[in-house]
Amino acid sequence: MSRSNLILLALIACIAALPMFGGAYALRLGTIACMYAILALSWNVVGGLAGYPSFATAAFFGLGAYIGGVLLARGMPLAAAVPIAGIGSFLVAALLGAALLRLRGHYFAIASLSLIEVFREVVNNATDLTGGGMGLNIPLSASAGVMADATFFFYAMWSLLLVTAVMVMAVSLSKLGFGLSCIRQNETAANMVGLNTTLYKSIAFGLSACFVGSAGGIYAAWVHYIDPSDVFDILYSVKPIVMALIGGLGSPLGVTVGAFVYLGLEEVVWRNYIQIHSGVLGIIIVLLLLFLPHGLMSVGSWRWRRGMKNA
Amino acid sequence: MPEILRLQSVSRRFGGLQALRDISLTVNKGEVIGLIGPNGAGKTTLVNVVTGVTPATGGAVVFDGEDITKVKTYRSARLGLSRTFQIVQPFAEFSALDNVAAAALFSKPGESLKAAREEARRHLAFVGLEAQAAQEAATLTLAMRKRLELAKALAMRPKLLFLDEVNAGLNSAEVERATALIHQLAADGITIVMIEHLMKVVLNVCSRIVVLHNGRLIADGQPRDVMTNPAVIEAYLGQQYAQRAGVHG
Amino acid sequence: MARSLPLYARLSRSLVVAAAVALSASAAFAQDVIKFGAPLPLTGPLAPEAIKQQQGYDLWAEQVNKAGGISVGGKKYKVEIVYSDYQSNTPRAVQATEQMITQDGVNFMFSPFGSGAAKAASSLSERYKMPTIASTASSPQVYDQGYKYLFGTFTPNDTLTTPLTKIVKAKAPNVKKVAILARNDLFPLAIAQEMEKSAKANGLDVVYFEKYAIGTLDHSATLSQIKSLAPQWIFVTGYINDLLLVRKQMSDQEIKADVVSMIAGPAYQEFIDAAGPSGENISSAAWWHPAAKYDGKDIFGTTANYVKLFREKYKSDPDYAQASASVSGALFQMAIEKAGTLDKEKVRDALAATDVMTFWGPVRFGPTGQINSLEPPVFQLQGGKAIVLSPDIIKQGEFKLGVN
Amino acid sequence: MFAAQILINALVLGCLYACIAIGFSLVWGVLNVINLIHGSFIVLGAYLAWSLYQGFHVSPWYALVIAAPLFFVFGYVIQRIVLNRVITAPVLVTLTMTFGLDLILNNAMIYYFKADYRKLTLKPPMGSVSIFDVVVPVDRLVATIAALALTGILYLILRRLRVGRAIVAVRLDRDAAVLMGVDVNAIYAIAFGLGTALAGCAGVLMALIFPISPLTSTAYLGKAFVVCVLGGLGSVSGALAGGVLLALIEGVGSAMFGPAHATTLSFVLLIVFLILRPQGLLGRKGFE
Amino acid sequence: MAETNIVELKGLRAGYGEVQVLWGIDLAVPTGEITALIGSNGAGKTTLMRALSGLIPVQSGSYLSGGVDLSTANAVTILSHGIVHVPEGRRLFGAMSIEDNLLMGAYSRRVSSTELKRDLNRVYTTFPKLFERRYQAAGTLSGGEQQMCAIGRGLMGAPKLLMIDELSLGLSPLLVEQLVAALRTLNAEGMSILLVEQDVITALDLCHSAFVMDMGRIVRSGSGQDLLADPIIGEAYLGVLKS
Repeated sequence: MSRSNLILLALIACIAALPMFGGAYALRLGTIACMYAILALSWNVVGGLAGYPSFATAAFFGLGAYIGGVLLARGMPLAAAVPIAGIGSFLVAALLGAALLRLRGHYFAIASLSLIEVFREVVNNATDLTGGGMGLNIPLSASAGVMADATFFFYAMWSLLLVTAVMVMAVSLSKLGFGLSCIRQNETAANMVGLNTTLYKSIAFGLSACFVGSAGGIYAAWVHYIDPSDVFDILYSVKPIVMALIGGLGSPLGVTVGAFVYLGLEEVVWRNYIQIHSGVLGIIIVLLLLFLPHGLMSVGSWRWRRGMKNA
Repeated sequence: MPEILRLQSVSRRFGGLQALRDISLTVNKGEVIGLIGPNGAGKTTLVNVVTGVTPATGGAVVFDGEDITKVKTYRSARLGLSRTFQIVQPFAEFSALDNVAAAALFSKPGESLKAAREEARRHLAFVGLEAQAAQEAATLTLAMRKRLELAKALAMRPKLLFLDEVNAGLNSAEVERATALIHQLAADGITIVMIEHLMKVVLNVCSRIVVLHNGRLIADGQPRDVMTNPAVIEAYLGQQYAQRAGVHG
Repeated sequence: MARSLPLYARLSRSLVVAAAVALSASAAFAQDVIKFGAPLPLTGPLAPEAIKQQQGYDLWAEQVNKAGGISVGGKKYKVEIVYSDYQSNTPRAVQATEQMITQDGVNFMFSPFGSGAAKAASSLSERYKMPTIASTASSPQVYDQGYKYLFGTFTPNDTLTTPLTKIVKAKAPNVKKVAILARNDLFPLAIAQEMEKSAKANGLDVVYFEKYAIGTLDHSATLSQIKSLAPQWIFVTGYINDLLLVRKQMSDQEIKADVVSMIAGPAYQEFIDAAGPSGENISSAAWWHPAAKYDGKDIFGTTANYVKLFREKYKSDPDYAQASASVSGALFQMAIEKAGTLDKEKVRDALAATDVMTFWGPVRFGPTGQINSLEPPVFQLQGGKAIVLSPDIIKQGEFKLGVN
Repeated sequence: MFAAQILINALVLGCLYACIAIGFSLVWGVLNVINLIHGSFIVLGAYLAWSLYQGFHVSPWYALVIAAPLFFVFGYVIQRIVLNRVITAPVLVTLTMTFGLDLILNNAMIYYFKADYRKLTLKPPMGSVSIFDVVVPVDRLVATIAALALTGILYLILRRLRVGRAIVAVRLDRDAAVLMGVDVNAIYAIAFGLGTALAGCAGVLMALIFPISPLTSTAYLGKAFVVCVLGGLGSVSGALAGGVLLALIEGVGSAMFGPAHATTLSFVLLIVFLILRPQGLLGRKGFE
Repeated sequence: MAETNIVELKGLRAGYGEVQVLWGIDLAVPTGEITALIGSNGAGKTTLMRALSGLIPVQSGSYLSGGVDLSTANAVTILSHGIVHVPEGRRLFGAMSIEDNLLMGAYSRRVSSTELKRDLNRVYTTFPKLFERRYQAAGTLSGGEQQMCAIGRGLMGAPKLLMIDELSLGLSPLLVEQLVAALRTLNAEGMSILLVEQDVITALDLCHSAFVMDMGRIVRSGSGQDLLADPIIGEAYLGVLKS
């Protein structure tokens, strides 16, 4: 276990103490932060480890939210609906991945971006199942009060973050991670040494979607109401990438820190610049890319920098 | 000798360019074959077609009794078909050890990363890179990267090994060292097909020479016979040289 | 530009005012201010709606503060509205709501825009026991969750489509076939479904019912198809841009019908301006219309007075969205004054007991909190103006047939 | 007759789609940058036309002439100052960069123009012409002709002018172009400027047809994406083919399956095209 | 004033990123002559040409042309000194017509259209085949025609020194002869030529003087005829016939 992985686990452990200090609003922010950290860490498996510029995060977030939401709305308990959302997302992603991951660079980016659109419209038109454009109402779990509810969903999301982080670390230490790293560095050579790149990429895509989808499932239960344009929002794809870029591509610690730093910045900007916050966000992105292209962690974990070249 | 590889009328076309025309060729177990020809003759394309990097547009490739014409690269690699690249293709961020370990790991299903690293050490030692095991591949010298490429290919326990210009860009001492390695591999019973520009290496190592020119196979036989074949001399060194060789010869 | 510049200037000024108030509020006068939270979709696809909401709230706050404030037990409190942008994104709306309740310490809340976001945020109001008025949520599902703290100023959607169908049925006996085209989005789709129901209930033949995707740029194929079906009534729902586009392409393709209805476009002055002559005879329905003649007991008094004040401030006529925002504020004001305290429980009870005439119309909340006392007007664009056709007490003209 | 009407609709709309996509395609083809600001540039062009018409009664035809140089300079400067610094970075970085720039431009437009919908309504309106029972709106027809003229001008620039040849050369073989003495950075900036100018002009034309709001930028961008992938990158004829194909898919698709499915269909087709024929209908073969 | 050498290199080093390929090249290309550069694959000939045309930076050493230091110059400046590179593999703009390719060759010269016409005609006179197909896409030409087009494109840059990488690669002997004849004519008209060629006899017969490269260094130089008899050529290149 490397030092940065230990730091990450320690960081996640510290976050668990949040309910002791913050009120409901702090817990909401904490839940959102955990959620985005899950998205960013999951994206990192495909984008950071395997070097494929995926914009499909929002597609699988929405898919998971809808699988979870539909099941919850039909009375399934959260503990069953979320794993099913995760597994469903995994299967859909792995199958699609086998076809999409043959594309490289720009073409892959666009195809993965288009997935959002396709999924949204499919959900939109499956009115009988999903409510279509009318959105989907998810019944409140027996409300035990503001704080109890907030704490429950915070810990639900936090646990998923922990599992995701452990998954990402396990992957990066495993044969799978080793293979993905080979693919990022040189896919031709990876094929040449007998690595089934299609299989590995599909698994990576599926794994990444699995945790994103699970997060979507928890999210659906948390907000009680989802509609297609909310959950299939391209920002769910872009923000994790920006977070990973802020933190430094590849390292799980960097990506997680990037997520927290980004959300902190966003909260500040959002509070202080109502009218122009998205512009300010744009300026931050542009400045970041111009002046800190390797992210905050670039000093600490220089090895990961090279990942950018093949990304 | 039993055959290990058979090409039947293999062709490859890139748009308007016919890179390989109707190549038929048999490689027997234990042979060391030199594949030569001027730049652009189609040698590397041939290797790419056999290894599945670029699919053939016509004909068939049979390896060890199995039709591998449409088999994916990673499958043929696991079948025992391995190669080095003319332009070395290391995993640049990996250490030399992990480069070789990757080859050992993925060529055999069920191999563990730990076991693969162990095995990789042996192959690194064989090519004389044990001292560089922990060094990042991108920082190795060209000669070292060429040897790394060889160690990678060996880690896959190949039945048939393609060497694509392993000596290009090396100095004479390095070439001698590489030649010695190839000799040793041949002695270990690995079938080798090598693309090589240095004729002294070809003549030193190979039992048979195959010549490509403009995508066609123009000669195939014993080194002596091939080297005095006027068609080869003309293709390889130019018409005038062929004439002069005729005058002198 | 001529229109937008002063508007922008006003908006930024009101923001400055709000900011200044916020600053001062945190200092000495904290007790003398009642804070209302209003999460708005200032950016993103719903941004045009946010501006209307903000105009409505601002107008009310300005009037109250001009009159000295809300009097609670003999003491005058100034009104301050805390805005926040939730980027047309429902989870953000919920987050903003919670932020306002817990961080900004608002006394009362306005719901975020539309039924979806209002519903999502309503559970927070319930948990925090925060009296909340939804000024733009019509869907009954928002209210029948058994919540005590949520109130709404829009009647259910069928109260728009039913009177419209009745008028068409009475005045246009030739209408047999109806084509319905709806934006695949919460409110437009819900309206379209109500329309389908009421058409069928009235014996009309619904020959076409389709949804179009959000962000559709071109309707020509759809309209060609509708044209080939030759319906006498074409009913389209969507937001202004959709409806403008559909109207433009209808005239491009020379599609004519006895009746063309659009919801919610014609209720908005922008639609009337942009559609120009092509808007003629398009019918619509909304929860309120400036032509209404109510004699309110609220701070605005008569409908005419409200329209006058609005014109003075914004140089344009108010529509139902702006008026609903204003009346929501006025309802809070009356409830607080009646309760004589800022206690949330008491104000909630006062709201629930509301039975008052306003410039918006008679206001009584049903057991679910949704208003049930309103009869929404049906109107038609005639000569570049919206003419009210029903209810009879505010009727301005007769229904005209034929849209070319 | 219904089929003929659908066909004519698609043909006209297809040319407009091509006009939306052509600048995007040029930038993608030459700079290898997926320019997410493109949609906002189009909207900005539409606002320019609207402002000139409402404020100064300048007809959109003159607005085209004003928009072209203005937007060219705008694009040129953005490329030189910002984009060029990351031009060699991987797709992730360039894409995120243009996303950030788009946030800025779009937010600026919302701030300045507000998010409500404007409409440029010509007085008097141009009406429609009908041949047999097939109706074609005149403004669309005129915009289509203008769009074709714009693409024609681009074609001529690329074919006939020295700088145009250099743009094509950089697209085909960057290194060889350097050997010819082409200043690649300057060509990048010029190509980006041209792409921006085309977006601005497209915006002026779209103002005649579609309601104007910063919020429509994503719709334009989406169309540009699909048209490029369907038709092939960086080619004028490809953009035309892609535009018409997309319009046909949407038209026929919405007639057959309902309008809600038309967009889905086009994006599914986009993915299928990407996988099976990433070079597009006319990609790589032609450059013009 | 006529310089004796159009290009003079002293201790020139260059490479790609961290990989050094050229290890101190000393070389002079005399004005008005044909100079050949020979050596095995990977000896660094192409890298040298790329350094000379400014495609890759010179790391150290001097690079003079007509007394001007070009070691830090970019491709555009070097072109303006009349040093034109016809790259290996021709690198034509395949989708552009022959004429457009030729016009690209003149890109860096800001000259009148009449002058361009005249230069075009000169190329067409040298290679009449190109004239016949001038509106055809260059990518559809045969190998020989492509090489003509590439040389023609180089000529459009009004070179003082024309550098050709792998003239005869993939061409039939007849075509090579035609090209060699064309080069002789151009040289007779005063153009200096630097030729990288793997057909050793062709190269050595054509050139006035030649340099042999190996491992990124110049290992021998001399007149073409001298080198033909030099055993080092056999070592480096022709080993085959000696065994």
